[in-house]
This record gives sequence, C-alpha cells and structure tokens, in this order.
Amino acid sequence: APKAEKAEAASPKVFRFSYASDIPTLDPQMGNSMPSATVAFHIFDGLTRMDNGAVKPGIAESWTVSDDGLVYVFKLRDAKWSDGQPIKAQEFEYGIRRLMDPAAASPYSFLGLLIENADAVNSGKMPVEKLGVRAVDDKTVELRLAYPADYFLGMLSMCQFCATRPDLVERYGKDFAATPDKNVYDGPFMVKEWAREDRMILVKNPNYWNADSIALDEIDILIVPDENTALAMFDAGDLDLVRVPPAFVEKYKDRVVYYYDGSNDFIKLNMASKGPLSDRDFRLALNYAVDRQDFVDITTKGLYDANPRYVLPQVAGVDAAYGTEYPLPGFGVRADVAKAKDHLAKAMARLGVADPSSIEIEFLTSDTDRSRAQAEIVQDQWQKNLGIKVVVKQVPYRQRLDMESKKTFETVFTGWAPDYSDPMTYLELWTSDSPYNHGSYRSAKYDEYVAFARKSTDKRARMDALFAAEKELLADGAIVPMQLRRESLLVNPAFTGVGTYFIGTNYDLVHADRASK
Amino acid sequence: MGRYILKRILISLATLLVLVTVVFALVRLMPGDPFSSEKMTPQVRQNLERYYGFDKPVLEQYLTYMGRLVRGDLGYSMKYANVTVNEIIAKAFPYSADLGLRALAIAVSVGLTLGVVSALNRKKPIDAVCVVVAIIGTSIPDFIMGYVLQYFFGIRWGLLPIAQYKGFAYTILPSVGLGFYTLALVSRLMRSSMLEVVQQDYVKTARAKGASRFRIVRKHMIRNAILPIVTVLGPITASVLTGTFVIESIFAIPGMGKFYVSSVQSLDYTLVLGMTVFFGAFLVTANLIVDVLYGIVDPRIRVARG
Amino acid sequence: MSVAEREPLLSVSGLSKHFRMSRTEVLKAVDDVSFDVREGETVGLVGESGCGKSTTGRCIVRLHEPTAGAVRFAGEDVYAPAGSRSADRERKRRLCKGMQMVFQNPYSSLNPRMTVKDIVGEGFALVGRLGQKERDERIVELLRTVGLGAEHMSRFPHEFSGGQRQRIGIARALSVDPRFIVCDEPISALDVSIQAQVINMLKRLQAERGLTYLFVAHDLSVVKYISDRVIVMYLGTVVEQAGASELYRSPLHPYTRALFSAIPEADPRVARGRARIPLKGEIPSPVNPRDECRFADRCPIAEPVCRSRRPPLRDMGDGHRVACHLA
Amino acid sequence: MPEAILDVQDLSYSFRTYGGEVQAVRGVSFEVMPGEVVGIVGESGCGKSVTAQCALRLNPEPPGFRRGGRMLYKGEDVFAKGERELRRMRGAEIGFVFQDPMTYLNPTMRVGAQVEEVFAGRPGVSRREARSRADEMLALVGISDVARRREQYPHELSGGMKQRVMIAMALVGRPSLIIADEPTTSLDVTIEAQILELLDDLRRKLGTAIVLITHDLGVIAKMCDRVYVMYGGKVVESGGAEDIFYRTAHPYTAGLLGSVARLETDCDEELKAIEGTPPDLFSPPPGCPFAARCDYAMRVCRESPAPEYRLEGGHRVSCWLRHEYAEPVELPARCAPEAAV
Amino acid sequence: MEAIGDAPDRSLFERVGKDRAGMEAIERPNLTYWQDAWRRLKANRMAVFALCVVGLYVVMAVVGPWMTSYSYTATDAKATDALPSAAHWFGTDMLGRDLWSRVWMGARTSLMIGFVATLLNTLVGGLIGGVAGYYGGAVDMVLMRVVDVLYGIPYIIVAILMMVVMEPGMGSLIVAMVVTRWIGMARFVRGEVMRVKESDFVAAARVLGASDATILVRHIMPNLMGLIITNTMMAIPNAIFTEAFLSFIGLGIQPPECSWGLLAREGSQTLSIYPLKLFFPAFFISTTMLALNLLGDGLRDALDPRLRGE
Ligand SMILES: Nc1ncnc2c1ncn2[C@@H]1O[C@H](COP(=O)(O)OP(=O)(O)OP(=O)(O)O)[C@@H](O)[C@H]1O
Ligand SMILES: Nc1ncnc2c1ncn2[C@@H]1O[C@H](COP(=O)(O)OP(=O)(O)OP(=O)(O)O)[C@@H](O)[C@H]1O
Ligand SMILES: [Mg+2]
Ligand SMILES: [Mg+2]
Repeated sequence: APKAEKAEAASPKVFRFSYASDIPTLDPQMGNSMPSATVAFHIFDGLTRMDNGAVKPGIAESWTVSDDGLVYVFKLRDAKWSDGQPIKAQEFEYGIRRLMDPAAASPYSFLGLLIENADAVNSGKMPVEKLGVRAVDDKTVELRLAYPADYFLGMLSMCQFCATRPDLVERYGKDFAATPDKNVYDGPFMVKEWAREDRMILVKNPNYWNADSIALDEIDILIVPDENTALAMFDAGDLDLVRVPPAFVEKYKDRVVYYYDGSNDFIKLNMASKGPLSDRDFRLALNYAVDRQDFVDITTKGLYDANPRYVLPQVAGVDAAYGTEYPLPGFGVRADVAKAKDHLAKAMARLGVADPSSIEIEFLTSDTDRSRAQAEIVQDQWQKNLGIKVVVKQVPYRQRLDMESKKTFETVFTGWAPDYSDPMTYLELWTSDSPYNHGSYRSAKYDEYVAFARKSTDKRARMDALFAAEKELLADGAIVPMQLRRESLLVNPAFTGVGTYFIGTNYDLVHADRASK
Repeated sequence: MGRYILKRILISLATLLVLVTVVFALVRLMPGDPFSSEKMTPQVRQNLERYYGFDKPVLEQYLTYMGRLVRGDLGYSMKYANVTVNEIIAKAFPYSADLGLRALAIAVSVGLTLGVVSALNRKKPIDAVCVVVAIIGTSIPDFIMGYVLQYFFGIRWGLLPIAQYKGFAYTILPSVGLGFYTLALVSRLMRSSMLEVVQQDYVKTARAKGASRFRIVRKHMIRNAILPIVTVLGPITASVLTGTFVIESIFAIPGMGKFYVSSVQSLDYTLVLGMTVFFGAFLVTANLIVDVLYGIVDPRIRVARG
Repeated sequence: MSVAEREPLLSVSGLSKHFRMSRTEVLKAVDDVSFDVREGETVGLVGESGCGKSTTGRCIVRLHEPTAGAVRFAGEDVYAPAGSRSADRERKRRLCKGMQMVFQNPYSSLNPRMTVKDIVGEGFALVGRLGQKERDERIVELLRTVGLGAEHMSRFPHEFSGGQRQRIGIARALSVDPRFIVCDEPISALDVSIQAQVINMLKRLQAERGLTYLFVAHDLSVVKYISDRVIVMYLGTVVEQAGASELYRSPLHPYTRALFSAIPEADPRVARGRARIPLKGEIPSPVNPRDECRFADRCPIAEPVCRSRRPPLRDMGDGHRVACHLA
Repeated sequence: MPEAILDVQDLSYSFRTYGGEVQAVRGVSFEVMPGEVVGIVGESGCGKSVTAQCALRLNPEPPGFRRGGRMLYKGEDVFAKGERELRRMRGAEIGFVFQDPMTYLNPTMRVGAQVEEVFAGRPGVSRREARSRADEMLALVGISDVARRREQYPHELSGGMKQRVMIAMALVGRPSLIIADEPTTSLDVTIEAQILELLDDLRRKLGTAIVLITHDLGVIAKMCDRVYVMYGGKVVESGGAEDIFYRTAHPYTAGLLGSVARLETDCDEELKAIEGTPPDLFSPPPGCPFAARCDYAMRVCRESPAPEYRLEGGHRVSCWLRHEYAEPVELPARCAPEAAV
Repeated sequence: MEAIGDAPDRSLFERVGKDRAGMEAIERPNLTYWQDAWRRLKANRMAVFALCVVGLYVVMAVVGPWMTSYSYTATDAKATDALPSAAHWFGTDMLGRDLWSRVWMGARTSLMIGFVATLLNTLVGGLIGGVAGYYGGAVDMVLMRVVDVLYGIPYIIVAILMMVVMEPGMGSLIVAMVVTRWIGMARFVRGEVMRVKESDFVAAARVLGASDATILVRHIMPNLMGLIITNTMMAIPNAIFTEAFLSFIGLGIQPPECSWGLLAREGSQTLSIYPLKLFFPAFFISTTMLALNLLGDGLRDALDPRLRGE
C-alpha cells in the first residue's frame, strides 16, 4: 500500500551497535582508543579520508607531495563546521600543533613524531610554532616531515590530525568536547546525545560537504558491557551489528561476516631477564613448542588465524598486500616438537641445565577471561612439549602494562594494533631505541634494516628491507607470534554498505544504508 | 536528639576524612598508573603527568585534592577525559538508586512477608518452602542469578527485555536479580527474629487480652521483630543503592557499580576517590538514618540517648 | 575483749559511686555511705531494689572503682595507689584472699562452660601451687562442706538446681579461705524451702570458720534472723543502722518503720491484724537527686525541713544511728 | 452454695519436648467461687503457672496438650472451646496478671494503647469508649496523671507502676475472675504491699474472684480465703487459710511453713530446711512426689500416689500418713494451733 | 477420718524417711556442653544431612581429581565443550579440559578459601573484637572508627594491592579477604563480649583474682564459641562468593588453578549453548551454601544455651 511505503520512507534510518564500555573521549587530539577513533571517523573529516583502505580526499580537495617525500601541501575545499562556520587552514594548523603540544598532553602524540621537529616540540625543547605544519592561507595547509612516509596520507585521516576550533578550546578549556554541545563537527555525522556508559547518538550532519552521499539518519551506540547480552540483544532485534564471541561462532557460522581488526597477538620475551630467555635457542624452542593452530582452535574455536610470522599480511606492500608479495612460512602453524626439543637441548647445554623441569619461566597475562584461557593453553603446551615449568601470573591490565614498561616480566602475552597500513607500524617496535622494545631485543642488523626503510624513497628496496627485518626478528626468536584477530560480525541483513577495516576504525557506516523493500 | 545527630555527623566527617586519606594513599600504591597503555612513550607519559599535576610532590597533590574536596569538587576523571567525577556520579547515581530502591522494595516487602509467614507456620510445609527460597536466595551468586534470569525470562521465553533500563518492563529482571539476595537475607533474619518474638512474654499478654491472632502479629510481633532487621538494612541499603557491578554489567545499566569497578581497574585516581567519598558518605548517612529509625521503632533507645 | 572494741575488719567511709548517664545526668547509686564491719559478725544490708546495696558490695570487693570515699580492709586501704606494679599485684592477691563474694543469681554467676571442679578450683591460683591430687582433694572437701559430693565434680552448672548452684557459688568463695564474704542476696532467687538450706549453711560456716559477712538482702525477716547488725539503705544513702534486735524493736526512721510494717507475714492472723503504714507514690529515680532527704517525697510525716537539706546520720546512743531530721 | 466459676477436675497437662514428655500438671482439682480469693502456693516449677494458664488456654500448643481431666469455666469446658470463643473469654471473662511487668508489657507500645487493646475487635465498644474506660481503670489502679502516663512507654514507668498497668489491663474488661500469677514477686516489699492492697480493694469494689499464685506464704496469709498447696504437679493439700496455717496436714506444707524465717524466729534456732530438691517432671516419681524429701516417708509413699483425705471443713490432704495403717505423727506445729482458736 | 483408697499390705507403711540418694540425684546423663550440643545436632535431620553433604564434598575435593585419568590442566583441541560422556563424566570445558576433575579441583580452592579465610577472619576479628569489647573506652572507640574506615575502602583495591605485595594466588586472596572482612566478626564479637563481660560469673572470677587474660580466654570466649561457630559457618559462603566475584572481574585464582566461582563464571558465558557447564559448578556452589546454611542453623539451635535440656 502506498501509505505504508510513505511511512517506511519517512521513518528515520537508524543503525544501532554496541560497545562494551564507554567512548573515553571525543576530543580529537585526546583519543587513544578504537571506540574513540571509530566515533571520530564518523563525526570528523580529516584532510584525507580512508575509504576501505584507499585514501580519498577529505576536507582537502587536492594535495601535492614534494619529490623527496617530505613536504605536503593541501588545498582545502569550501566546507563548513556543523555550526555553519567555514573550515579554515589555521584550524588544521592548530589541531596538529595541539597534538604535539606538551601542555595539551595528548596521549597519542607519538603519531605525529614523523613531522618535522615534532620530537623536540613534544618534549618541550622547541616552541610549537617550530612544528612542521603551517597554514599558508585560509585554504592551504603545508606539512613537512622528518623522513619520507608513504602512509602519511592515510594517517592524516585520523582524528588526531583533524581541524580543531581554537575558539572552542579556549572557551571550554578542560570541558572542551565533554558534551555534544561543547564541540562542532565537520564529519558526516554529529553527536546529538551522550550519556556516559549508557549510549551515544549520532545524527546526520547537514553541513557535511558530502552530506548527499550519506544515507543513514542516525547511529545509536549503546554501551553493553557483557558480550552475551549484546548478542542476545541482536537476536532480539535491539542491535543491528554485533561482534560474535568465539564460542558462538559455530552457531551463527552461516551468517557471520569475518574481518581482521589488525591486532596481532604475540608473546613478548624479556631477553634482559636473568632466566634462560637470553638464549636464542631457548627462545626458538619456545617458538616451535607452541601449536598455534591448536591455540586458535581452542581459544577462539578457530575463528582467529594462527600466525606463524609477525607482520599482518593484509597491510599494504608495494603493489599488493604485503603478505602476498612477501610470503613467509615462519614457525609454522603446528608445533614442531622435534625441532623444539633440539633447540632446547642446545640451550640447556649452554645453560648447563640437565633436567628441563628445573627450568621455570613466568608467564604474565592480564585479567580477562580470554587472557586466562590463552595463558592456560600456552602453559599447557610449553609444559607438555618442552617439559619445562611455566608459572602463570595473572594481574590487572594496568599492572601488566606497568610490569612490561618496567621490564619486570619474563614472558607476557601481548599484542599490537596498527596505526597505519605499512609493515613499519609493527616493525618499528623492535629497534634498539624504540620505547616499546620491552623485551630488550638488540640486533644491529635489524636496526640497520629499519633505519634504511625509514630513509629510503625507493618503495621496493624499502619493502625488501622491512621483510629482511621481519625475518631477522623471527630468526632471533625475539617474540613468539601467536595469532591474528579475525573477528566475526553479525549485521542486520536489512542494511547494506556496512564496512570494516583494520586500521583506525572498527566500523565504517558512511556508506551504510537500509535497503528499502 | 539534635545534639546527638550533630555529634554523629561530626564523627562521620572525621571518619570520611581518614577514609579519603587512606584510599588516597592506597591508590597511589597500586601498580601502574592511569596513563599506561600499550602505546605509551616516556615523553607522552611525562606530558600527561605534568598535565594532571602528578609531577608535584604527593603531599601537595593530596592537599590540593582535599582543598577541592572541601568545596565539594571531586575533580576531573582521568579515564573519562573532560568529565568531572561530580558529573559522573550525578548521572550514574539515579540509575543505581532507582534500581536499588526497586530491589530493596521487593526484597523488604517480600522478604518480611516470607519471614513472617514462615515463622508463624513453623514446621509446616509453607515454612519449609519459605526457608528453601531464603536459602536458595543466599546460595546463588548474583552473576549466576543475573544470567539465569536474563536467559530464561529475556532470551528463552522473551517475556521481558534482555537489557538496558528504559521503562518499567526493563527494571523487573535487574531489580529481582539484585534484590533476591537481600530478599533471602531479610526473610531469614525476619524469620529468626519472629521466632524469638513469638516466645516473648508480651505476646502471651496480648493473647490473654483476647487480641486476635492477626492483631497480635501486626501490633506486637512484627514491630518488635523488625528491630534487628533495621540495623542490617543500613549497610545493605548503602551497598544496594550505590550499585552492584555484576547486575549492572549483565543488564547494561549505566549505574555506579560499573564506574566503581572500572575506576579501580583503570586506576582512575580521582574517580576512585570520588566514588569512595560518595560511598562512604552514603554509608555513614544510611547508618545515621538507621539509628534514627531505630529510635522511632524502639522507644527504649530514644530515651537512653537523651 | 568485747566485739565492739576491736578494730573493724572492714571500714567503709564516705563511699560514693556515681554512674554518668549522659552529659547532664548522674545516677548516684551510692552516695556518701559509711559503716564498719567487725571481725566475726554479720552485718545485714537491706533496702528496696535499686537502692545501691549491690553497688556498695561491689565497691568493697573492688568490682567497681568508687567515685569517692575509702574502703579499708584489715587496716589496709583497698583503693590507695600502690607503689609499684608488683606491689599492686601482691595487694590484689592479698585482698582477693581476704574478701570474697557470693552472687545473687545462681544461674548467671556460674560459667556454664566450666565444670564444677574448674569453677571451685579457680581460686587455687591465689592460694599457691597445688598438685593435681591435692587440688582434687581440696575440691572434694569444699564440696562436702557445702553438702555436695565428689560425684558432682565433673558436672556442669546447668545440671544443678538453684540451691545446689548457690552452694557451688559458696564453695567457690570459700576456696581461697577468705575472712570476709559479701553475700549479695544469696537467697533471693531461690525457692522458699531451699532458702533455708542456704541460710543454715551460711550460719554453720560462720560458726566453723569464724567468717564475717556483709549480708545483702531485701527479705527483712531473713536479715533479722542472720544479722548481728543491720544497715537500712534508701536510694543510695544509709537511713538507719543499729543492732538487729534493737532496730526491729524500735525502728526510728519512718522508712524503716514502713518497711517493717509491709513485711508479708506468713501467718494469716498476724498478717490481717497488722496495720500497714501507708506509703504514697513510687520509688523516685536516683538520677540527679536533690539535696534533701531522699525519702521526703514518700514520707508520711515529712516537714519542710526535710526538703531543705539532707539529714546527717546521727547516733541515737548504743550504736543506733539514724538519718532523719525528725527522729 | 453458689456454682463455682472455675472448676478444675483432675486436670493433667503435659509438654512434648526433645527429651520426652514433661508432665507439668498431674491430676489437679480445685474450684474458685465467685468473689473469693484462692491462693495457690508451691515451689518453682511445680506447675502453678501451667495450671492457671489452662484457664485461658495460654500454654503454647503444641508442645503442650491436655492429658486428661476437665477445666470448667462457668460450667463450660474450656478445652472444648474454639479459638474464637476463647478470645471472647480472654480479658472479658478472665483477666490475667503476669509476674514480670518488665517482660509482659510490649516495649514498643504505649501503655494506654496496651490497656485499650482489651477492647480491640470487641463488638459494641467504640474506640472512644475503650479509651475512656481504659483511662478510668488506670486512675482506679492508682496511676496519677493518666493523660500523660497513658502516652508513655513501659520503660518510662517504674516497676510498681508497670504492675499497676498490668492490673488495669486485667480488670478493664470487667472479668468475673482474675488470675494473678505471682503479681508481686518482682517488686519491693513496700510496693508489694501497695499492690496487694490494691488487688484486695478492687476485689471488694468490683466483686471479682481472684486466683493468686505465689510461692510467698506471707502473701497467701494476707490475702487468701482458701489455699491450694501444689508440689510436683499435684495438689497436696487444700483448705481454708486457717486450716493450712494452723492445722497443717501435709509434711510438705509443714516443711514450707517451717523453713521461712519470721521476725520472731530466734537467731539461735536453726531454720527447718527441707533438704533436697523437687522432682524432675520429666520422670516424676511413681508415688508421692514429696516422698524423697519427707521425714515421715513410708515405703508406700514411694510406690503409689497418696489418696485424698477429706478432713473437716473442706480441708483436704493427699498423704498416706492419714491412712489407718500409718503410724500417726504430730507435724511440727506452726503457731498456736487449735488452742488459739 | 475416712480413707478413700485402701492399701493391702501393712508392711508398706513401714517408716523409711528421706531418700537422701534420690533427692539430690541428677536424673539427666552427665554430658559436657559439646556432647550435649552434638546430641542435639544429631537430632536435627536437616543439619545431619547438611553435614554429610559438606563432608562428601570435602572428601571429593581430595579424591575427586584422581578418580579420572584426565588432568585438570590438560587441554584437548579435539574435545572442547563436550557433553558428559563415559570418558568425561561432566563433559569438558572450552579448552577441552575434563570438567569432573576441574570441578573437584575447584572444590579444593573454593572450600579452602571458604574455610581458611573464614577461620582467619574469626581469629583476627575475634581477637580484636574481644579486646575492644573487653576493655571498652578509648580502645573501643578507636577500633570502631577503624572499622568505619575499613568498611569504606573499596575491596578490590585491597585485593589488587595484596596481589602486588604477595604472589598473586590463593594466599593473596585469602589475606585480602581477611584484611577487609575481619571487621564483621570483630563487630559481632565485640558486642557479645560486652554482653558477657557484665555477667556475674565474670565478676566472680575477678573477685577470685583472675587476670584479664584469664577472664577473656577462660570465661568470656568459651561462652561465645557457639555464636562464633554459627557465625563462622554462615560466613563461609560469603568467602566463597567473594572469590567468585573476584573471578568475575579477573582478580580470582591464578591459572591453571580453578575454583567453583571461576567455573561458574566460565559456564555463564555460554549459558545458552552449553548450559551444563554452568549447571555443574552452580549446583555445587548452591548445595554447599545450602548445606552450610542448614548446618549453621542447626548449630545455632544446638549451641544455644537457652535450648539446653530440651
Ligand atoms: N554499671 C552500672 N551502670 C549504670 N547504672 C548502674 C550500674 N550498676 C548499677 N546501676 C544503678 O545503680 C543503682 C543501684 O543498683 P544496685 O544494683 O546497687 O541496687 P540493689 O540495691 O542491689 O538492687 P537489687 O535489690 O535490685 O539488687 C540502680 O539504679 C542501678 O540501675
Ligand atoms: N512451654 C513449655 N514447654 C516445656 N515445658 C514447660 C513449658 N512450660 C512449662 N513447662 C514445664 O512445666 C513445669 C511447670 O511449670 P510452671 O511454669 O507451671 O511452674 P510454676 O509452678 O509456675 O513455677 P514458677 O514458680 O517458677 O513460676 C516446669 O517443669 C516447666 O519446665
Ligand atoms: Mg543487687
Ligand atoms: Mg510460674
């Protein structure tokens, strides 16, 4: 009936999904979590915008890159904030300076360290004005890098590099962006309501420069701490998208959509610790003694991918995905007990130990259900395959991080999420001077490969060097790679165009639409 | 009475002060800090510490905090950037209070009834039923209770909403889940208290006066039996009203319990302290109210205090 | 040497015990009480419930620290500060050996979780080290003294009747071989037929061991029967004090007189024939008493002077003292 | 002779407990005539209270139950009555004064309300009327300033005052019988005298019969027309007050009288204590309950219960010494015996 | 004079006088307090049943894990979330571990925590409460304020701190429980001590020259034993619950150990697909609580001095 159709068309298109805990902040420069980034992706527009892995123009209409890959000049289009004011180049300058300004204390400022003088500015040795960002005029932004980086254009889509209104930051001070009305938005959506630990409602931003391409009227983000509850709510029609806990994947296997969220879990080994971990053979023994396939089969019902190497294969290579261009069998997905025993024997000979059971290592992990299960499997496998003793130490998350950074652990189950689509985002962790190198991995060769890749403007040579670094890291058994997180989603079939990506945002609803019958 | 209450309030304030100090010290002793994250560099950490004033001596931080506290300002949360603890409590407490009051109402009304009924029918089948209900209530951890209620009433039979808190139907499962333990506790206490009262001499006097059974129960037994329950209701009320983590997580209710646990887990110093102050003040007030109530229910107490 | 001339075994002077009820209220349970007890005699202490009899007794055996006044036992000040810790301990030992107490309620004064043997034997620590066998012998001997037997040693208090329990309590008091016993209403909680057993026994023990008693009671007939001298208390104060027969023959204080006239006499003809001196009203509260004769409110013969100040205890000759303006 | 208002015939009453059956009352008979004061004496635990409470069925049932016998109130067996009839009787027909006003008054209820409660749920008595009758009665029992006192709680009253409230409560329904179970035991002598006088006074004014339970012979002597002496769940002797005191026929009564110290008792003479303790009602002795403690006990006393002998003037005694085979004994005389009359 | 009954035999009327043996005889058997309590407990069928259940669980906690050949830590990728079978009597968990052995290993932990934590609580709380109640005054005042403060300290802070100070595990859990929970017992004991210390038998002991320690230990404490034991019984479930709650927020027992609380928590995650995984631990938790509660009730009745002789 025509009447019903009309009603259908008139009813707003609302998409609902949930997070387990609240979005910590919507201040573009202060965000440092995936939920913050995801919401920011929808309410802010960077100079560029990522669209399913491809860099597309955002507020910048066009840009040029210098030949040495160090100077970027962006031309802004005539776009408006949600309050109707035009977006100006100075606001980008302000936002990026704010990211690096030590007084603003952005927890994610290290992202911008590739910008000229960023390090000195961030540590307070230089004034922010010296940062390599400049508003040439109202519509032109110039950025200078410390070293060339292909992935920089993609990074610029992240909210940390977004335009920020100085007048509002001044007016609201600490309260800037604390509530929906204390900030303005230049993305496809804007925040209408935000009840802490309860829900956030985003509505279409009529002032978005590309508003016509946006089909959804509203996005509801509900806070549902318990993933079972969320799943039940999806089944009851209260949610349109839900992550399926591994235990339930079997039940929904015909309907789920899989995607990699980019996270890569591995066991960090503290090579500076007193125990046998300083021994390369011992580390290799640990590597060969884990059965990665069993591990993912048990902990996630085979949902996650066993990962025999380090870098996520999906990140960009030169022309195709890195994994396709540079395949690597790594340690294999199955345990190789013979090899493991072999390495162990060598290590024991060097350590002067006769009985493997006299070797005891501590396995640190944090306090969630899943980390408990993971720890229990690894413990069981190591003990069974090597005959050594493994003591699991489960501590609160913050304590685990503390122990990692203070290097008071032996082995710890940890992971890394990429910040940009390049192997570097994983590999830069393990250089000798990296602040994240909690395992105290020292390899001159590795440092050299990475340093080369930083400088090089030759894409192929650069990528080769990164691959060599990855192989070097694995050959030294510096870490025990475990798995790649392949998540499974259930999406209400009434919606189309719901995207996912492994960097920067969980979900991409910019192109989502409800199919009308 | 006024004097007495004033004195109690002063003592309570002093107690709160000590409590805040102790908790202030304890949270600083916890390993890690509110800024740790997987991607934290030393430089960023330093910037953050300066931003939040953690580069100052601890004593100075303490005095600054106390200074603000006296003015009723609980400070900015760290986990929820840009939000004050006052705001968080103001938003979350109404949910917890609403849920808690419902739970308490169920627990107290049903619990008292069950207790009275079973005491009056001692050693009869109805007593056994009440006792079993009471014991089951105190025998099942709240998280099992919550999941089971949600599974059967929400998911399996679809009778009630699964989660969230936006209307009467939504409140039923969480308040039952939350109140069940208290219900069981109240009914047990009431039962034993009633059994005690049944043997009291004044009950015999009332019978000798020809009062009806109903009247004896209502006028003589319940009023005297309820005294010991009033005392335990203080702390129970405080903890039920300030939220319980488990039920709030299961039913996705944005109440205090969640903030309370997550503030500790994320080492959000100001939020932990703010929650502690709030909970402490609440507890103290609840106890004070209970004391006053006690005086109303039991005239003997009133005089003793002068 | 006559009894009167000897130095008193116990001397209570100006004893007061006040309990603070709140900031403004003081309960004067005992207020300026003085009396002597001579070796070998029995002094009866009578008065209405709550008049401070037990409190007086408890102050004497050091269960309450008095607010004011002194208690001297065998020439020694019970509450004077001791020189040192060891001196204090030594004095405590000496006093505990000298003075004992028998309690009013035989049900609450025996620890329900201890056997008779342990209860009676507890005081032996004061007497000095005893061997296991010797100890048991002493206990049996004590139990025999109070009319119980060795077979009762391993039993618990709840297995005994009230009278038997009271006898256990007496055996306990006797275990340290004291010279002086405060008997705080030892028979009030007992049945009539049992009361006589206990009284007879107390009398016999006194004769055998030369004990001295302060006998607290509210049954005037019993007090007269057992005491040499009687002290009458009213609301924390002593109103009259005299030899037993003298007091009963010619009571001087109006309260004593009313008290005697109210004794229920177990003889219908006497009981119905006797005219009671009517007392009005109820016993007033001992909280914040005014400085006047405490009996004035209920006194049938009160005059304005009675309300003006508290009457002192005056000696009317022959050791008969009375605190009444009008006597 | 008018009809007895309370007529108890061979009543036995027991309690079932963990340890077995407590035979609290074992064949008790007595009667109360209108307007008279009947005393029941005996040691603690001999069944006085249980017997009295049977009149209003106040014993907890279970565990209590009637073993045998009857209890007739105005000719009707109270054990045949339903709860409703009993309720109509309580307070209105029989008033009860309990021993300890401390525990028998509800601590959380104002005393005025407690007195008024007697009329609660009674047809034909409005609240107003109940109130004014309660006030009247409170004034009658000697409470001054009724308007203020009625609003107080029991703990704000003195012991004597509380006992007066108890008495007002028992009397306010104008019952024809008051059972006073040790009404003065917890009070002082001067207050006790006041209360006893009050009871006597009220009886005279209102014509109520009184059953006075006590173990104080002094109280009996002062108040009672007729006396029942109970021992071990049985009535061992009964009769007019003079019979009991001056023509004592049972060794227990004699012992009881002999053991109280009296003002004229000489200090040098020993009190004649009754040795031993009363029997345990879990397993009462088969014969006379007093046999174990009796100086004159014969073998028969230990084996079979003594029959009741009627002496002159309604004086009765249950004692084998009255049997023709028994060697006659002279019980120790109390005061001046027959000669004094 | 008229005889109503008639006695056939003159010899029965021989005068025998008092029966000295009979009149002071004590009819009831000589039972100590504990024997008497035990007798009364035995008469309470529910309590005996409860005692048997607790006893059975304790025994099973010791021998249960050895009754099957599967270790409670052995994972099996091919047998995850299995239903009960001849091989796995209670089925397996999500890691393919045998639930039977895990349930009884969990029983060890839960019962151990329950009993030890409560016992320590009783000791610490009893001692402190006892002293405060006995001396009263300033000691008492200070203690009660400490109690107020402790009551307000978030429990999980203490639990986390204990994990830092000590090795995380059962020890730190128990200590954390004791640190925060002794106050309940202390409060209770304090009240009771204040009541008992006023009794005459304490006064009597004082008059006999007993020292404070003797009075507290020999006279007061034994008289509170019944109440304390009952209270302790009722507190055991609380300790087990607390551990379960800590497991809920990830602060429970260290892997690969397990507890009933943890198993229930794991089971509750997959309630809708593998209900049995919740059922087993929940059943054992609940029946243990039930049994302890019944036992506590029974003990309260058995140890109540007012019910003596019944
Ligand atoms: N520990 C105490 N605290 C407060 N008041 C007390 C205390 N002990 C006794 N009193 C009060 O002191 C007064 C005298 O009490 P005491 O026990 O000496 O009286 P008594 O003459 O022995 O009475 P009774 O015959 O009832 O034993 C009473 O009013 C009593 O309430
Ligand atoms: N509810 C009951 N359950 C069990 N036994 C009871 C109960 N009530 C009374 N008895 C027992 O019945 C017997 C008689 O008790 P009763 O109260 O009649 O004695 P009494 O003569 O009134 O004594 P007292 O002078 O102490 O009041 C006692 O042995 C008592 O233990
Ligand atoms: Mg006294
Ligand atoms: Mg009685």
